[in-house]
Amino acid sequence: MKKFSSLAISKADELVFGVSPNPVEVKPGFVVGAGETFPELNYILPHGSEVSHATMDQVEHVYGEMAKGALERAARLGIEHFVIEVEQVFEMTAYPEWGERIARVTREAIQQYEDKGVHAALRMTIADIRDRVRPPRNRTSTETSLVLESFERCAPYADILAIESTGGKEVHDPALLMCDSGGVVFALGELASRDMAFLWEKIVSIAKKHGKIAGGDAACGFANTAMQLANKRMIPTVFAAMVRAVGAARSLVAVECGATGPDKDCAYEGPMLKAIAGIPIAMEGKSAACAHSSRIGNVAMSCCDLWSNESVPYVRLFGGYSPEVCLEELWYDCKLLNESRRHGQERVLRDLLVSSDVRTSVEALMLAPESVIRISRAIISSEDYLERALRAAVEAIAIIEEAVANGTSQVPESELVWLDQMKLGLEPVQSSSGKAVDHYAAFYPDFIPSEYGL
Amino acid sequence: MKKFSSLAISKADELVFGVSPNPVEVKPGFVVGAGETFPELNYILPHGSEVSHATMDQVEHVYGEMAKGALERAARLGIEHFVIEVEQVFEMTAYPEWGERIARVTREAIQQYEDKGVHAALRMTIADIRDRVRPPRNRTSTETSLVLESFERCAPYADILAIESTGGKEVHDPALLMCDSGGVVFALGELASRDMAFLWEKIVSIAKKHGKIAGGDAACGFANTAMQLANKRMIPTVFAAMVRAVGAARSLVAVECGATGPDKDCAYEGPMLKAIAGIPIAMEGKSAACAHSSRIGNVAMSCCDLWSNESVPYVRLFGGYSPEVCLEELWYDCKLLNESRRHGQERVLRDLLVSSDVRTSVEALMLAPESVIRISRAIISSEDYLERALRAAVEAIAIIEEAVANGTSQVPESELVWLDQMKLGLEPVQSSSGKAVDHYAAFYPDFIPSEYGL
Amino acid sequence: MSTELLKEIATCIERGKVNAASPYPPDMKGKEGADELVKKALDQGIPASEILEKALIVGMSAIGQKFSRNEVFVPDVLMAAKAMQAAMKHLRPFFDSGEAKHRGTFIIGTVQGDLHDIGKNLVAMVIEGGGYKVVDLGVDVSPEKFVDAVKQNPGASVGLSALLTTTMINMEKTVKLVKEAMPGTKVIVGGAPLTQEFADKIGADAYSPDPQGALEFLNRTN
Amino acid sequence: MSTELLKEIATCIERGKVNAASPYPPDMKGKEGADELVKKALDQGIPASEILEKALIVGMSAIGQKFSRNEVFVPDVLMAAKAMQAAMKHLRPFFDSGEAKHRGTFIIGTVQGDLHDIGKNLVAMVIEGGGYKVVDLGVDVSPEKFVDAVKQNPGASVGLSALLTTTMINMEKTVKLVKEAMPGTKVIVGGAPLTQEFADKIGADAYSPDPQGALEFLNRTN
Ligand code: B12
Ligand code: B12
Repeated sequence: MKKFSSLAISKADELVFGVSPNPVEVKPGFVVGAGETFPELNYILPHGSEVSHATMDQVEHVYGEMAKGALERAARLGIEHFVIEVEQVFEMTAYPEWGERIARVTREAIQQYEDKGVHAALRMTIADIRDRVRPPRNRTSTETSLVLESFERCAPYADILAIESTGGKEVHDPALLMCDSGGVVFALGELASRDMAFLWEKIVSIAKKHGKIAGGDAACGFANTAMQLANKRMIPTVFAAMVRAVGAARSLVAVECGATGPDKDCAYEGPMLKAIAGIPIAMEGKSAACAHSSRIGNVAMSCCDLWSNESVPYVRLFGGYSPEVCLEELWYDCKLLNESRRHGQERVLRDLLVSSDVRTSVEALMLAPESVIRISRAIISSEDYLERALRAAVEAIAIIEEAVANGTSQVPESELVWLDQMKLGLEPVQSSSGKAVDHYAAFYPDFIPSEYGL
Repeated sequence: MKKFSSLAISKADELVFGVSPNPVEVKPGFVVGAGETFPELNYILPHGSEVSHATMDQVEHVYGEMAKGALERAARLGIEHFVIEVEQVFEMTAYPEWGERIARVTREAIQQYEDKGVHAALRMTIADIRDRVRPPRNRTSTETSLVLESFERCAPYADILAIESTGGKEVHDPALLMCDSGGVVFALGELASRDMAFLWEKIVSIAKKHGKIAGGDAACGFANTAMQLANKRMIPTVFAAMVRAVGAARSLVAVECGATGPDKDCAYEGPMLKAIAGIPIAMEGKSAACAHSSRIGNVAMSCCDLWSNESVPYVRLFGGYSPEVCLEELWYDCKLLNESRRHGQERVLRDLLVSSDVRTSVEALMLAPESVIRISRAIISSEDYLERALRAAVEAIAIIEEAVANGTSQVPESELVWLDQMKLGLEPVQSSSGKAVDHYAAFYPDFIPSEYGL
Repeated sequence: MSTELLKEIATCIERGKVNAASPYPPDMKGKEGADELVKKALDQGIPASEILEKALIVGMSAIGQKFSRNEVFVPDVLMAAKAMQAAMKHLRPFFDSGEAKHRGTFIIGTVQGDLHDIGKNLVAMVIEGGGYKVVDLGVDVSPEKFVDAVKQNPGASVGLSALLTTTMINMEKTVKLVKEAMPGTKVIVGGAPLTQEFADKIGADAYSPDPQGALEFLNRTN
Repeated sequence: MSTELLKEIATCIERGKVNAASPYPPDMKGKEGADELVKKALDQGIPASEILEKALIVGMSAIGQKFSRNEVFVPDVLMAAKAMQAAMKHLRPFFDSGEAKHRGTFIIGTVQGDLHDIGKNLVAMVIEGGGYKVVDLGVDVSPEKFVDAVKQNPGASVGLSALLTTTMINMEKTVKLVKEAMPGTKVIVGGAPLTQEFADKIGADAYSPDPQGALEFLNRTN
């Protein structure tokens, strides 16, 4: 397996929206990362919908309507290229034929609009249902084969394949609530990374077989969860910021297995992947406020190649149904980004996007170009999964401490004590990897080492 | 009554978001137009709600919840200043005590958050229900007194008073559908302007009595309607663009009567009012996609002082209820604008916002700073209501023709013929005002001249 | 040649050329319009029914189709309707009843409490263009007024429009009363905040986001 | 002095100082924790009930209040809970039953098809901290499992969590079956996509957007 030892983008100045060193043609004529930023639209059934044998016809119909509404808006506004992401819900993966029906109906809608000048690409994101078994049997459960079957069945209709895999979550969840930094590093660096290596080798080969693109795998259940908890003031934002950096070390594994991007939007570790591997990335921020509140709404836009709304339930608004509305908003954001590039002002705009958030948020600070390069450098300084996750954590804490010292990012008083706690918490992973397993197996008994090849 | 004979902003370069020559302190310590742009949030009952005696308790409760949700989000994100706009629905004006209850419950919510560092101002926009009678009796109907009573009752709880008055609509609606440019000029220049003079003298004196701010009166039922119709390809966009310019001539009347801004968001003629009278303005654009689609989502931001979402029904999204979500989005937009000013880059950003829309839309072109100055100059070149509306129309058509000739804005083939039609259509108003009345009274018999003092 | 003349009339209808005096469309200025040409056709002995079918309907449906394809705008259709009216003035005496050619009757109005009527007017126009008699009750129409209209026009279908989330609710009562007063009456609802679900919920027979949908519904059910 | 010692214990609980070996919190490193001090207090003859009320509950509610005011974070509360457990180990033998002090029983789980449990776990923690016995059924819990648990814990209240719009719907069935099996059982629902309206619709007794609301509801109804 390929490991990265140098950065594709080594200067902060070169980390900008719309361009990545290794652009990807997601469908003929639609290239991501080659100079333009495009919307990525994600929508989901209305609140309270049921997905079952009894309702599948209706569910399929609604998915068709959602796609067509968005495509019609695109035709009206003159949006030539965008990505539709269908993020499967649980049942669609558990019954792979249901997931296939949704993929098909979406593809059909897309095809109807090709000759109206709208060329949309479809990202199918399979749900990781392996976590349904507790403790999860990530390699040996029926769920594992259902996940892989879902990839197989959806591939023919999709352009991009993706997942947000959950390996390591059984350790990460309690570690997060305890703000146990070592536990987080272990969960992401050791468990999640190993699990992704297992899974992504298979996903990439399915994608290859069907001539489709293996996109990526964001640490949503980890970094995004941390952000949600920090938003609700359940955990300190300094901790959530660190989790994001560590998540990057984990998510790189997909690329090492052959994923080419565009990376998934959901965990904001994309910028590190772009810096390390040069792949184009999807990001979400202010225009994903429909899906969650954040402190990184602008900075998240600063180096995206696809700009996403994460997820909106299908509801009627005055301006149309929610997917159309979200698409229009994303498109305006992209128009501004693209226009700045046309005028050679992209760096000015990028810097404004960055600085408008960084001053008041260390979570935003993690995504500032300089931080991204530093964390990326820390990650590639080791080939060992656990070690590189650890180095990402250490670097993140260092960046935060410097910013606090310089006053460049504000941190609430109540959080300052946590920086020391976080450093203390890393001790158990600072020893060798083998010992770490024993240590955490004692602490978080709810994981099965053999399911991680340990 | 004051008439403007010179421009407060005469150079396109000085027309920028966040600053206006005559800033307004909307509540102590909260000044609009003095360097910062703030969100203006507007929300409304969920689809299918009923406002009646039976439901008023529940309606009031929901309004309280909507305000509190938004204020809570503001507290979390650290949004110190924003405007809440409550746009009354019909029944709240028809039963002024209902409107008063809504104003009161909103004011109470705002007060609860003062010591959490959130200082929100309340704009109460009274519904213009005079139009309920057909043909409307704008001066003599019971509805007229209900509208004024509503202002009186809401003033104690509001910071800013506003309305979107409908005088002239009975002529404007059919003229719009016929794309009768002369009819539009007559409806807005003669009828609407006279009606606003009648109405705004009274609104300003109510505001003065209560020590509140008389905001403004956007040509929503005219220019916004035209845009909606153009979006649906019912009328040409070149026609809708012209209506916007003419609307500015109408809406200036509120300022002449003593309104100080911030102007209302809904019809996008604010930039002309800012240029002519130097008042701060609210604008809406891409982040109002929830309320309607547009082709001016970015350019609309280029000189706003308040940035609004127009209107969102109360629905639950993953990221919280819709008002909170909209507030967060608006705030991120404002952060970017304000950050650019901090770095002296506001003109760069403004120009990007402008050019990203103008290329593909003549409706956007009307809001480009150069166009705004030209139209504003045309308006102040006459003191006669009808004549200045006519000059605005002529200037707008000239601007479009030039842009088409230079290729700076694209216009669909099918619309080009309409530019000549529009010029032809102006003939009847090019003769003297008295004759115009007779001409249009014959053509659009559904208005009562005496209700306009004619 | 009568086919030539009928073609010319169809063009006048499609282009909205009312009469010789009308300045619209500019490129036909001074030429004869629907008014003069229909009279001429009758004088030449072409049967009224042939003029209607081979000229008027041809012209109207041409413009209608262009409108559906977004090639022309509402004013174009309105002008065509005016030309149509001018033409019908001459033909009407030849039919037993002015209504004989109607495919059915459509009662439309904006519901109580709601004053938005642009959308409703467009629907009315398209339905009329589609060959139906339209009874437009205007805005702020109480359920009772709808009931009266239904009683006066047995067999008519009903269209309700609402643009406000606070007036949508008045549709429910209207649908109920109309169906009680005249069971079997088909009711279609529309307006920006409406949805198919809402239509189902309140017991309407159909929902359409646009006038075309309403016309198709009427054509299916009449 | 016994008051001094009780204060010290309260501080250990509040600060999450489990025992002498624990490195948390760093500024108390090496000092004795809840474990040692409670033992000492018992040795000094302070009655178990007094230790519980004047030290443990005092410490827990201090941290609980700080958490409500956003002054501390979940890990602080979790550490306090651990210190509490260490202390209770010594006190439990002195009470007739470990449950004697419970204000009631709360059964909680994430509904069928849904694996999100972070929110549910937080609710469980706060309710436990509030003095209730918590029966946590985990994730992906079928309606039948909830019914079994209710039967095994008569008088218990039930909390349902759902994070997916596609699993919310499973709440309805669960509420129905639970109420059939054990009429009078109070059910509270929560999770990001839920609303009061939805809760009303499916016949739940309450909805709360946060754990505090759930605790208040239990306090009101138990
Ligand atoms: C973390 C997370 C995950 C983790 C779950 C980890 C875990 N152990 O719980 C993982 C990665 C496994 C995951 C998986 C999936 N997820 Co997920 N996930 C999230 C995320 C990012 C955060 C949720 C969270 O923990 N929030 C923090 C906690 C503290 O908040 P909370 O749960 O709301 O709880 C609070 C209150 O609601 C309340 N509460 C909660 N329960 C109860 C109960 C009672 C009785 C009461 C009174 C109160 C109460 O109190 C809590 C504390 O204040 C959300 C995003 C979001 N914006 O919420 C998506 C989200 C919920 N997930 C989503 C999706 C789609 C999925 C997947 C289908 C993704 C996929 N394609 O694989 C799978 C589904 C798996 C399944 N069947 O359940 C969507 C849901 C969309 C939808 N239609 O429903 C969301 C909204 C993300 C998105 N796309 O926008 N997810
Ligand atoms: C124009 C307009 C007005 C004009 C109305 C002029 C007129 N004669 O109709 C004026 C200024 C008077 C006005 C007044 C008000 N309005 Co108004 N208005 C609008 C606006 C800008 C455009 C509506 C429009 O004409 N669209 C164009 C037409 C062609 O589209 P349409 O009506 O949807 O119709 C199409 C379809 O829906 C369908 N259709 C329509 N009816 C039917 C019927 C059938 C049977 C079928 C099959 C199909 C069908 O076909 C049509 C053609 O495709 C909208 C904004 C918006 N985004 O829609 C606000 C809007 C509808 N108004 C709004 C409000 C709040 C009001 C006021 C209360 C404002 C105030 N504070 O005074 C008053 C209420 C007066 C009242 N009681 O009705 C809100 C509604 C919010 C809510 N909760 O409901 C909106 C959404 C604006 C906003 N704030 O976001 N308004």
